[in-house]
Amino acid sequence: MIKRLFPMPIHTLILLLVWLFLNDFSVGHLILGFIISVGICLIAAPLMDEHPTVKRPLLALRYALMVLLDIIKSNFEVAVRVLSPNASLRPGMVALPLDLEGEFPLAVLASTISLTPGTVSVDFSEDMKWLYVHVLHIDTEEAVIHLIKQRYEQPLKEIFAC
Amino acid sequence: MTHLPILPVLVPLVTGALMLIPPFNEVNNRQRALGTLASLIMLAVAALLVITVDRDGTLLYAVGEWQPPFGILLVVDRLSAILLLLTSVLVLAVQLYASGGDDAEGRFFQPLLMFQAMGIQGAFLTGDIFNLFVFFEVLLIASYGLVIHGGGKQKTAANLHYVILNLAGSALFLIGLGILYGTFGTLNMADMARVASSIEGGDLTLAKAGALLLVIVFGLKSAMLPLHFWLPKTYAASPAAVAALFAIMTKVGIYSLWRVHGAIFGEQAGGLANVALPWLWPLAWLTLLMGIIAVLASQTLRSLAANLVIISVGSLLLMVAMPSEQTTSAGLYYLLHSTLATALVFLLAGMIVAQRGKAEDRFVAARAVSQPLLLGSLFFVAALALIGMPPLSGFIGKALMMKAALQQGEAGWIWPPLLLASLAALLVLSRAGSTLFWRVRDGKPGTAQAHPLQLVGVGVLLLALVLMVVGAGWLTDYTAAAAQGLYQGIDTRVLPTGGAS
Amino acid sequence: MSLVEWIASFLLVMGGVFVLIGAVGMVKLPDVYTRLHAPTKATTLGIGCILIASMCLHAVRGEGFAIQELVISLFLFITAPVSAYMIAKAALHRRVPMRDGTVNMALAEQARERQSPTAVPGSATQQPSE
Amino acid sequence: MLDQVLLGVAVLVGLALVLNAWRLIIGPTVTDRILALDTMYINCIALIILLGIYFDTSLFFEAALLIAMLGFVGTAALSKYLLRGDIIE
Amino acid sequence: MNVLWILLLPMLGIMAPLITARMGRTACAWATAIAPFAALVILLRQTPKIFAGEVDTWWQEWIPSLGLNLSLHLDGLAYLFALLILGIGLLVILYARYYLSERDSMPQFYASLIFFMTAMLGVVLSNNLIQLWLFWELTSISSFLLISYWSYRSDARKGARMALAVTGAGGLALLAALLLIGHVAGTYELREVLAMGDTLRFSDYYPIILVLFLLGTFTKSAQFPFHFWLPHAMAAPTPVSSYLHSATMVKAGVFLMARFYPVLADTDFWFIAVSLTGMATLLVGAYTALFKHDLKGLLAYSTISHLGLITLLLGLGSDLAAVAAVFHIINHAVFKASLFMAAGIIDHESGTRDMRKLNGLWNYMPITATLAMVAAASMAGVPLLNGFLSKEMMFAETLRQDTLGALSWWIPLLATIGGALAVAYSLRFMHDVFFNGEPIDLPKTPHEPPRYMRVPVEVLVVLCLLVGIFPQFMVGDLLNAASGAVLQRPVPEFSLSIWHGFNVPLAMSAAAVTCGALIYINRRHLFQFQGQFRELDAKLIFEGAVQQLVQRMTAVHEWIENGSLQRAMFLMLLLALAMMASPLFSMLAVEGLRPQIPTNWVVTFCTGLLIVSTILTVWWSHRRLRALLALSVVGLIVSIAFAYFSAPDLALTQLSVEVVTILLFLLALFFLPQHSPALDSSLRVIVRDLGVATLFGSVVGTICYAMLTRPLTSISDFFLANSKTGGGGTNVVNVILVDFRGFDTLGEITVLGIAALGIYKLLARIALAMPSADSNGIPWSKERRSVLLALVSQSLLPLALLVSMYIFLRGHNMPGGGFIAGLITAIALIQQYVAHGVEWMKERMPINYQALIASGLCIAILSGVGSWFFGHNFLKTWYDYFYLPGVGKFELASAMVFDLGVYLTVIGATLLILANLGKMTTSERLRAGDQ
Amino acid sequence: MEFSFAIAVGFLTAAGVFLMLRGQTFPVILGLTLLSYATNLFLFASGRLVINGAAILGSSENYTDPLPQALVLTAIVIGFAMTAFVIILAIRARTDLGNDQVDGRESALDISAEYKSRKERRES
Ligand code: NA
Ligand code: NA
Repeated sequence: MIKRLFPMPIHTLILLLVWLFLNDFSVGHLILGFIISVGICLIAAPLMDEHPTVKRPLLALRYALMVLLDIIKSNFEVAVRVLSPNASLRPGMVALPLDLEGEFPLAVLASTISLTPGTVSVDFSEDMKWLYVHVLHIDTEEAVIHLIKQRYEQPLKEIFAC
Repeated sequence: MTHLPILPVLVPLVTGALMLIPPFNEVNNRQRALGTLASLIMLAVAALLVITVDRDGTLLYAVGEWQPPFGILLVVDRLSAILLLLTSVLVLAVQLYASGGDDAEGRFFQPLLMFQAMGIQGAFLTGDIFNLFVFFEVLLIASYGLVIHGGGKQKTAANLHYVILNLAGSALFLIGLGILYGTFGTLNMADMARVASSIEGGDLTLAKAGALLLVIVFGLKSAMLPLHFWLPKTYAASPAAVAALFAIMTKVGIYSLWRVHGAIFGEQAGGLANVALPWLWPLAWLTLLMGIIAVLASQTLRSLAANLVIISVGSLLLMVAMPSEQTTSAGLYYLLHSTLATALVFLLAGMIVAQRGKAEDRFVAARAVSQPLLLGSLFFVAALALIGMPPLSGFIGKALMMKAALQQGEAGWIWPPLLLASLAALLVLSRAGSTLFWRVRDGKPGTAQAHPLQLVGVGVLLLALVLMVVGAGWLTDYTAAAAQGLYQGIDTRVLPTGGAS
Repeated sequence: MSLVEWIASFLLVMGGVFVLIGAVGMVKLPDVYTRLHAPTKATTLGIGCILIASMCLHAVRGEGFAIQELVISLFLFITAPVSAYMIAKAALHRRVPMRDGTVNMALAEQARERQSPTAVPGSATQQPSE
Repeated sequence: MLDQVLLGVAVLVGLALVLNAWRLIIGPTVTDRILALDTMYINCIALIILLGIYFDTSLFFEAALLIAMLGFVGTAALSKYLLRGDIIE
Repeated sequence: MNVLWILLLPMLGIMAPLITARMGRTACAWATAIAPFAALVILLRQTPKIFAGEVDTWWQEWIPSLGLNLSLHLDGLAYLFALLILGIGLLVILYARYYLSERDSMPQFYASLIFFMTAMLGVVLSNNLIQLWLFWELTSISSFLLISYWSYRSDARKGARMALAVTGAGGLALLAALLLIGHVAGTYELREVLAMGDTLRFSDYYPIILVLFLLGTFTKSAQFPFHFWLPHAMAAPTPVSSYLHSATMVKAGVFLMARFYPVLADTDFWFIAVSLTGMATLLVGAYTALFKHDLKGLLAYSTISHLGLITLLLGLGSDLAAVAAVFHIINHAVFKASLFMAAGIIDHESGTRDMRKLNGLWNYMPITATLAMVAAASMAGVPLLNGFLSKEMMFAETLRQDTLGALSWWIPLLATIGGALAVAYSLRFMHDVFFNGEPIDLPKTPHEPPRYMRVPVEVLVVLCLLVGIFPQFMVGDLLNAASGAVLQRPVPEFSLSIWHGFNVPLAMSAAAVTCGALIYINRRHLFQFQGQFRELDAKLIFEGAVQQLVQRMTAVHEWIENGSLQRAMFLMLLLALAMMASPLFSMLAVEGLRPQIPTNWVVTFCTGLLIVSTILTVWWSHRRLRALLALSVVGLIVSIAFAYFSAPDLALTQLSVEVVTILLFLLALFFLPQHSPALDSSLRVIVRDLGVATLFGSVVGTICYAMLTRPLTSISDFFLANSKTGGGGTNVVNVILVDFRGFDTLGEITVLGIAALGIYKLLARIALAMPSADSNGIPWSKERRSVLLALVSQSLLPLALLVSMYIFLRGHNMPGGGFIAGLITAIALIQQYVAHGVEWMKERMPINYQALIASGLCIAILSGVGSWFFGHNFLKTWYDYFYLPGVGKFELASAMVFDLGVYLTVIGATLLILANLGKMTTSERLRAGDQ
Repeated sequence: MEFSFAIAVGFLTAAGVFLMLRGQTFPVILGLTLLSYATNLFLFASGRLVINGAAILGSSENYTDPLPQALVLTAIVIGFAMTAFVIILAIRARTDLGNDQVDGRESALDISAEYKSRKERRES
């Protein structure tokens, strides 16, 4: 019953939170937001595929903050790259072997890569075992792969417990 | 009863919407019955409105109860009431005709018909110039959908031109409305008529430009030369029932010219008085001339009927171009007549095409129609009506217009084309009739029979034409009163004294 | 000017500069793949700065604690990588050439076909032959 | 002071818009142009937020929010068009 | 009142043959005859009153504003004509019973005949000008039906069409004339008009009235040069000819001239125009008749000639001439009807009408021959027959006129020549048919006709004799009454006797007979002479002329309407440009006095960007995807402009519409050709278009600037003042949309819904041509679903829906509303379609979008209709504030329900449009993709 | 500011008009879109330009004229419906008529080009 009424409890919660962000934190909006969030989830549920859920929320939060900082950091790097002469650039493609499994965790990984220092996810291989990444400036390929695997893939594996 | 004025919009809208959901969403007798019921209700409402308005004077209905000029005001005066009646007669005839099977040749015929009726009736009802734009768009988009009913290259090609020209027309309409709001500061037509005389200076120049742009817009709808190019193709390509319904589309343009350029930019409008006339006059005259040429050049019955529409438009535009109570009254009578008569011909053409095999309605020797006596007699009657020969109402309309022109001292300009137009119609229609029904190639006639409902639809139009003759005395008195009402304007007591503008 | 306004001003300038840098990168960088980096990062951050500034200012100006702008950032952070991903895919698909001297240029064709790389990455064979 | 800062930042963003437009014009590939358009959408968000600050109003928020949402839809569709031709299949 | 029945009975009688169609031919004929017979009885009962000079009238108001009333009168002239119409009509009915064959449709014939009879009676009985015209036209129409009775014959069709065209054209001229007469006279009642002769004759309109009037009458009465249609009307069955060309149809023109004699005659113009035309017709008709080998052809031209004679008499302008004209109308009707019937009998019994084959019929049908020869003698003007009398009167009158001055003697001379020709062709009719050796190659062996077929001829021939011998007794009173009606003043003394002593007219008659005989005897020379000239077939010439006209007009028409949209568009825009610009030339200063907003750098950037992207859109219009990108920038900047100029709602709407439009454009790009030439027209056309476009743009820009810089006082203060108090919302734009002008919005969402339906129709049974590769020849990617796109789109959906709810709910007070929210929801769903495909979506979200549209519309309508139950008008809104503990104050408004309708309609329409296009292509792609 | 606005409207109109006069459906639809931008801006201008005066009660001191905004909103929606229809109609026309010419027949230029190429093929 509860499962049928709240098919996506986490989503419902997030939506409620966003609703309160959008409006204000008042009792009225709490009630209204709750109704709307539940309603939306009921409508959207059939359109959602099953995904592995976050098993370790705290770790996820830490991961998010880390990515945020990386974004800021990466931006300064990119700014420097952009402003320095093109000749000093050494762009390149990297094929990243994946240990992570599941579409959703992989999507998060790919997004993270795109948002962080000098890398943009280009495409997965068909078997989802490789992620092609375009790098703005490659010093060594191994360093790039290592960094991504250590810094992002590993925590994601833990978060989604896979 | 107090809500009578809004029913011509609501009844078709609700019916159209109902026809999209079960149990009415399939093309079957249930949907058709609903359509007929709605058409009959519209007819009753329109008749009631005509009677009421003729007895009690203009009815006003403030939608949302907002006092005009702030809210949208529906105005049922004699002019709009009679046009509503005309529309509902036409819709009933077309609905019945199409229910004979033509509506099943594609989807959504019946709902689109209802929406089209809503658009037309809304345009006749509204007293607000922007709302007029909205209803124009409603009737246009519905007509876009209807033209392609049944499918086929010809329809697609014709529709493309029709749609694109009208979209450009809509853009001009909006620019015109922008200018008018930007100078008048109001949208209610009665209020605009009140404000018009006080506009001066640079605003006057701008307002003139806006008023003239609207001439283009209404001219496009009414197929005034050189904006008429869409008409022959579209009418000739459309399915019979749609073409018949379209007989009133041009009249919406004429009506708007009366409403806007007759009443707002009419005699009382100070610097804006009769601003459109110097343009309308020659264009109307040329339209009539073009109609004559086109009628003589017609090779099929449907294109002939379409070109006869241009003649009727030219005649009507001439009446518009000589604004007076007589010309308007005469024009109004002729408008009613020509709409019904053209619709009749289009419906007939549909039946002829269905029975004549590959030759369709081309003026060539071909196999005989399977119901020669029936269709032949109907054609004969319709042709008389179109030419303007007695005993059907055409001659009354023609004579009224000639008389009105004479009273305006313009007979020298107007009679020759009017008479020539009749002569051309006579020449071509007699040729057309004798070819279609008498020049029969050997071989067995087809077996296609007109559906009884199709005949009922035709009968409705015929009956209306006959009633127009029998009741011509009452009707011409009515049209005269309608014309008088148009130029008197709406009772300004309903408008706020002082007001915001 | 209050402290908040100073901070906001700083953030605004930062934001503006980052947005501009993103645009400069768009014009200056040599191929579409490198140009992808500029907007996905610089511009996103620039917007982020401006949004935070806006939040701060709205807060001080007494409209209460309005953090609506966070929702915009949320959207941007979720969508920017996908936009980049889609554009990159499209560029690969259309065989938009990479700048001469791009490392592992051959991988582009494999990425386009969505195959696994034919050789272990990082080996010398993958180095472009310059 | 804040107003001057705002105007200055707006000019920076405007300049960014012009640069992006330049990329849109010169291409050379259609992906460059799509990228430029996508970036212009984002620049416009910045512009609108600045406007909101300048006029001290939150009325522009929805517009910014919408651009953020819709710019993505546009870019995705354009890229999908390049990839598959048919965007809704 | 009696006069009404005379008209009404035949009118009702039209039904008789149709009702009795199945009862056999004789019954049908009898039934048909009842109504005219009854009418004739009523008419005859009026005789004493008519002869006493009384006029029976009947009046009923019909269309006062047109001056058209149902108004009938029966005076002497009307009586005479009614008598002829009904009397000869009855004889024709009897005759036709035997003439028509089994395969001819008798009811159709009789119905048309009675229709015609009614029309004719209407013409003569009308006491209202327009009503008269009405019946006049009906005679044209009904005669068309009669002439084309054998419609399978080409000559019948063409003859009928020609008759209709000529008489129809004349009818239009007559209408003009009658309207003018009514205008000048100030009344359309005939009897009142007849008393206003001087008013009309001295009116400025008189010449034009006369010309138009004579055009009408001359065409109807087959006067030269409009006579050509009449011989071709002979394609009709002979009963028709004998009716139309003796007593009725062609006499209508003569009747009308007689009718308007008091008001239009008695001027030199009348004399010249009418008498000379009559004379010319008399001669041309008589001369041509001589050469016709066809019996009916001879009679046809003889008819023309006699009509010319009557016209000549009316033209002479003297009262006695008018009397003679009336007399000849009677006589001609009697002898010509019998002659046609006789010709019909000959045709019927011998199978031909060719006088070269018909010889010596005296031996085969002596009675018919006798009858025909008596009638022909009357036609020739032989004494003791009626024709002689009126011809003598005519000769006498020609001697009395002097308008031509010294040349006046021409008229009697020419009249005598006409008389001689008449004698000649009458002789030919008699001698060539009944004597002159033995018949040649007749299809049938001739014999006497059935007994009753001859009766009508006998009656008429007896009348010829009786009138010829006892004129005063037979027609004296009738002639007096009719002439009195024509003249509208006392009839001058006239003497109807066979013998007036030896006088000039008698000499003229003698000369005519002598010369006629001489001409006939020496006809060989004349035939040889005439043989040099190619015989002109008026039918061919007329048909040719009509075809020429049609071809010319078709050429002109095709030249003007070449089916090019570009031309139509060009002309429309050019006209719009001219009309819009024309007032601007009188504008003193473009810039007005309204204070302007100072500009700044960012605005300049954006304006520049807008202009550049606009130009790029044009520049790249053949590089389609690029143009689309440029167009997107334009849309983006327009949205920003809306936001900047204080229109957040517009910005939101523009933005969301923009995206959906781009999606649609992309779909279009996929299915439209990928390449198009850089120059789609010649350089000249492009320069021309550029010129017009530039002018158009500058005019619109100028008007825009002029408008922007002028102050405006508008009704908007009301909205600002009443939005909160009256509409319960602080977003005035939204309150206008859902409340003040909610009706507009209702129309607007209807448009959207209809568009979706129309698009659905457009996509029915479409066979889409799908390119297998893009414009660069690169085959499309094989990957249907991109993981990242699919996932992110999925996760964004709830968020997007939340945003749409947010925008929907606050729309009444803040920027937003149902429309924008609906579009956002729709876009969010479309994004799922883009990311996952149609099949996937259809499985998981089986929504009937057209039902969604319908329910949206219904909700919107219901929110409006709801107010009826509270005694308010449609769309009258309601709102109120409520308080809930813990929640606080909140507002509920009926406008929100309306907005919900908008919301649902928008979703339904947008998705119906896009998802359906997707659905169409999916099946195609599955087939194409597998290859 | 008014001047810039008017210039922009003028440019949009001119571009729209020019494209409307083209012979293929796609440019014509582009032209219609540009023209509808122009008309929307023009209609909007009828309420005159006001900055920082959105017609949200309580948000500022001088409000802009809300009525033209409502009108433009209606016009945008209607324009959207019409554009959608005409785009699909263009697709339909292309399918039915075999080309994307507004008149359904290949333009004179195309025909002459085709003629030329056919001639060249014959000669080679
Ligand atoms: Na698809
Ligand atoms: Na002979």
